[in-house]
Amino acid sequence: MSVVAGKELRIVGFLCNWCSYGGADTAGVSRFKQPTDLRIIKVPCSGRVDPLFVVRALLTGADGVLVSGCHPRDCHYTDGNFYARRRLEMLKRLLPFVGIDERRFHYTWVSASEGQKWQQVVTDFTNRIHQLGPLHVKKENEG
Amino acid sequence: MRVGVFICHCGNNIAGTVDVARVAAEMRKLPGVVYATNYMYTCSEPGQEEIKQAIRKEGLDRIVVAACSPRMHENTFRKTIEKAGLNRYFLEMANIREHISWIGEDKELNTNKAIEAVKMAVAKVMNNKPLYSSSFKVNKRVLVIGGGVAGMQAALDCADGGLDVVLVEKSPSIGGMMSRLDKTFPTIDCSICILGPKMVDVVQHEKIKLYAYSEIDEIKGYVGNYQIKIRKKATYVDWSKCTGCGACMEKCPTRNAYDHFNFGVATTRAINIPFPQAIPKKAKIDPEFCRQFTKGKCGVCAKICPTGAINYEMKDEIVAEDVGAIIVATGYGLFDLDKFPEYGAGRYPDVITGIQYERILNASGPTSGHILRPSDQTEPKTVVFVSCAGSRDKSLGVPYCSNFCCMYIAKQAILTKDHIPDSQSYVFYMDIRSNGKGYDEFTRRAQEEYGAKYIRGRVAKIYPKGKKMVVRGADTLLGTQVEVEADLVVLATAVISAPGAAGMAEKLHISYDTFGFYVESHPKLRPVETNTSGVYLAGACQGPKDIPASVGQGSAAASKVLSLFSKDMLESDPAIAQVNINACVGCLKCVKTCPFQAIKEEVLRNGRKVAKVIETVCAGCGVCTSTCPCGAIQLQHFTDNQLLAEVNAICQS
Amino acid sequence: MAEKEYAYYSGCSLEGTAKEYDTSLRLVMKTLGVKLAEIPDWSCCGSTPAHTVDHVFAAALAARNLAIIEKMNTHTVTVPCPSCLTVLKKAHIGMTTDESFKNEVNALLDEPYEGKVTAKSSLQVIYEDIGLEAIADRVTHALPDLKVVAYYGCILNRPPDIAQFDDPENPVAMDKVISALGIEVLDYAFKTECCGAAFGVPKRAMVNELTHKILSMAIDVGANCIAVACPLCQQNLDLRQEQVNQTMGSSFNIPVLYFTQIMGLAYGYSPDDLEMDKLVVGADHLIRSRIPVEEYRKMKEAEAAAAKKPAKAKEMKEEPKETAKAEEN
Amino acid sequence: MDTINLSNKIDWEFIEQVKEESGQNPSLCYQCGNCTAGCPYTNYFDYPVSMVMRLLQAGQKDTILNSKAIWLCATCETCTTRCPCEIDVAHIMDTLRIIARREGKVSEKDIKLFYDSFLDSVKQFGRIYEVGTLLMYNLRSGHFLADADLGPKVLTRGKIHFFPTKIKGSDKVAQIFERFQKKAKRHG
Repeated sequence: MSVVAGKELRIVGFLCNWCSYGGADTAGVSRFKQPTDLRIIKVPCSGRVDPLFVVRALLTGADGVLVSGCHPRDCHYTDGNFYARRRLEMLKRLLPFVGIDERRFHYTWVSASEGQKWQQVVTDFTNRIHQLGPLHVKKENEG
Repeated sequence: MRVGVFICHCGNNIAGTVDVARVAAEMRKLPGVVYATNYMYTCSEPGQEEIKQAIRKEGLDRIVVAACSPRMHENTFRKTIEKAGLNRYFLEMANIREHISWIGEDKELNTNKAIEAVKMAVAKVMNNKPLYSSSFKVNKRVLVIGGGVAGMQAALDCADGGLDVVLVEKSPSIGGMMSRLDKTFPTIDCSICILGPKMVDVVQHEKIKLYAYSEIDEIKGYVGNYQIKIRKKATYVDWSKCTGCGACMEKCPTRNAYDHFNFGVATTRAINIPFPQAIPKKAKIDPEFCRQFTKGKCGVCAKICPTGAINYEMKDEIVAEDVGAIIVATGYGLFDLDKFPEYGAGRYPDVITGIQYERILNASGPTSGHILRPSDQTEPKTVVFVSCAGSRDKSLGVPYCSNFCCMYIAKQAILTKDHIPDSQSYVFYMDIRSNGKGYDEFTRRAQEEYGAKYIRGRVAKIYPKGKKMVVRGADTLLGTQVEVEADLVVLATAVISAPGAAGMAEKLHISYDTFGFYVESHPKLRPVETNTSGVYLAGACQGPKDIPASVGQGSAAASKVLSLFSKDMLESDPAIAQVNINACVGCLKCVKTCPFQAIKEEVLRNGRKVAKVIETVCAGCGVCTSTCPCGAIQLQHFTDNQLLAEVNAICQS
Repeated sequence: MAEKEYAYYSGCSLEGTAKEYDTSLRLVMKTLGVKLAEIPDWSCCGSTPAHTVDHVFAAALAARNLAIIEKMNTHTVTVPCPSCLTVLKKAHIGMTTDESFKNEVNALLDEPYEGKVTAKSSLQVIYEDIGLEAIADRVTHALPDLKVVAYYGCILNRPPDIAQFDDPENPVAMDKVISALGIEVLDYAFKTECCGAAFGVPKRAMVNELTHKILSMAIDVGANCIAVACPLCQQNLDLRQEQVNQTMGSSFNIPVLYFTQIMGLAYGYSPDDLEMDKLVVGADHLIRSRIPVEEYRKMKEAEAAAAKKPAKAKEMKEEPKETAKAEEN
Repeated sequence: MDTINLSNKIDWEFIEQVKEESGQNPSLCYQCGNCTAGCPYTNYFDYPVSMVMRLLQAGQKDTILNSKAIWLCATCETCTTRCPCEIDVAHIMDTLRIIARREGKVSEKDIKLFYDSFLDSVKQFGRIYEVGTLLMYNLRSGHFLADADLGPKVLTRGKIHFFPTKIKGSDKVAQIFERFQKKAKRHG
């Protein structure tokens, strides 16, 4: 059942604990409405996100993956997000080689106070994935 | 493995848009889940009791609580299961409130999303390992950054509580903004009269070590063990010899140095003591203006100084201090006139800021307390105050209220009438915000007793006409344009974050908002804590605040530090990186990427090189884990297995 | 200097009541090495009246011209009239930021506009693209009697998102251009106060009152000449000056020159070349003292030398003497 | 002023219409009065700009469309430039004029006539024919001698052409008018 067929697609989000997870909380506390497709996995820092997680998710059933961390220079761990940026930028270039549209992967920076920005990020990315359509057509027909 | 799942209704907060009973029912179908229930308020005492009983009755060994954000109650539930005999890391939370019930409108979609969120938590908790904290010693010294009223209060409270305090102030004197104010609302107390003694207390306290005219260069370490580098900026005066006699200042031939203390209302000498009550009362050379520096010759002060304290060769000096906690009290900044081209952008000398007017009102200010306008040093008979100059102005990037301007404008209107009985004040305002004790009565007094004319509307333009400044605004209550021919115009300019606030936050690893104000841990319940343990906030660095609120926060931050230091040992967070030496190939990529230099090379007895984590230094970011090519270094509680279990729970169902 | 080329959208006024703006601008641009390319068969931008009918319709009248310019060699158009400029820019910005608006507008046109044109006011071209240094380099004559205030009018710099030029509250481009000519410019608080614009015809009394304020302020700060960059402003301030005097009981007699006329004077063009005769309030008395810069410099040097001899060293006394001399001239 | 019954006299549709046609959100206005303070025409308006914004927030359609204010606005953009809430107030005024014109509610007949004369010239010749515009306006408005005092000043200085310049593509310009009118009719 996973996602509600026809209404939702499968989007996985990796959020750093200090900024973006807090930003998503702030959006919630402020009741900023968002599409429901996103499933959030909390990580301590966006630098913890192994590009392989992203590839694994996209290859096994996700239609889109979003990574969000602290703003550059505002990282709780000094520069964990710089490592994230470097790795994820590389990943973006590699995705087409495994047959995945790079637009299905997005990384961004949202701080704990930016509830409104979070709402925007989720809405825009979800819309983008819906425009691109499902990545795993076969599987969905089976399910 | 016996997982128990507890779904919270949170009253209607969750149950209103998520079918909690269905979530629980679905969870019972999951392999490994032996118990699932839903409850009105899981965080309440009976709610926690139910978890404990279920652990005992059902023999549960892993717990998932689906409720609010873990940032809210993870600690609560960790303690709960610990009391029932489980390791605290056998808990996972699914955030079905902030991330689901509050943001989605469709109950069907929300319920499905909640089911998945709990599934992910179940998948993760089944991969959790017990983790145990170790303890480490605390350095019971505290660093206070900023010597304004909030920082001073924090320093004094900590010192009175028996702690050694290091107080760092970037200006030549402590006292901050409050030392510049003339009187304080709503009592019209003399500001320096109530602050001065406190300043003396600070400098005389044997537990407080004061670094004035100094800045924080570097902060390293973690709660309990910080290493600080402080830059003592060159004053070109040996403060151990300077007696503050002021002879140098009197004889200095440079009379046009910018007067930072007076916000440029007057000029000062190139060597100066900022104000009579300055603490420390020591002279300092401003090399931007000093002829010895700009022209290479002068030396008057060196000749005149009776103690030979002048040293033109002085350099910045770096000193190290070790502390266990930090209180940040760096205060605020103010919009400058250049932000207001429609008000002349500083071209008109008789359009000034509120803080400049404080200096003009002040007895120790450049006009000795006589209100004289800057252009021609005459007494203004008509004074116009413009509130919200930049505040609540989205177009200038300040959508927020500056908090205390309404009050100080009322105070300045009252003082103007006191100084010049035949004067008339006009106040342009949008709303009067006077919500403190005795505050509203005070703004009424300004109007009722002191005859200040309050005009509801904004000012669109200020321009000179002869010797007058014409202030053109609106009276929205009358629905007309109004004009006042003023002698002096005072703008209540917006409160902004202190210059350099963002850079300081980056050194401290604390968060700041879009405006540069520091973010507290919880807006209601943890107002002086930050998300970095051991770092606390006080005063206007967190947002515009008046004196009582700043003082209150200074004391609050001090009490937090005192309670932190009430133990000799602190417990470390065990969620740090761990090396599996059997898998480590010794490439040491992790050593290079670790932002904290927490990994070092270790040579095993068989001569093999491997990575080793220094437990007390590791902060738990996990950059090493995603760097390691063979999965040998794993951040505990966020291992590859744990995170992939979550990915699989979403993608492969 | 390599020759710069711009499409030139003069607008209707510069064919009629503001002919002298057109003439002087062309001369100045020639001096500055700027080529103005005629826009074949341009039509009226629609101005304010079209904006009271419909947003799409108004944009279409403007976009017809943008579409023509798009087919020319240069895609940058310079527009002397602020009203035309705003209308053209609004149409351009509306069509390049909103796809459906663009389609609606293009549906009214024969040739669609794709959004490639950059419009700049003529003042902006002179100030930014040519620059103060080049402006000063071409000066041949000094105008020692002129005390100018620059009046920008309301929409040359407003709203900032559309105008994208200079400061909306205290613009300085015209001040700096005229200063670069060696002419005295006075600070003026009413640079952007509205003169009443096109209401001159239907709401004459109102315009007279507004114009009165602007003229009074110019006199108050000691100006003897107002520089403008807008045909409507010029018309309201100059043509209606006598109306103002009659209705408001004032006695203004202050010439209102296009800034390009002032530039032309500094570049040595004759008043006839610059069609100074088209001004209602004449400026002859101010121009009479015009003198080649070389001579002016020598004269000043002689004056300074003469002033120094009797009053030794004291700098303070030099100033009043100088101004006194200047007044004698 | 009469009591406005806010339960049933707020024209929500009108608020939505203005929102959509102008692309501006009137709810952003917090009534600071900066627009009124800076507006050169406040003294001539029946409702100052901030009050027009307030009337709009309150959905008072008739009062707004019948007001003189919306026609006396010269789009000088001072309000838009200074609005702390970043509302394009001048554009809202523009939109209100368009709606008023569409609904045949024009309180300032002279201004509309002047605009119409102007547009007629554009339609006929492709450009503005200043003498014709003025004459046409004078005829229609009944102000036969409006600005007659300026006539000699303008004419003796050769500032004005007696005969219109007709551009080659004037029919193309006229087509813009026609297409627009057709479209407007289609949409009722």
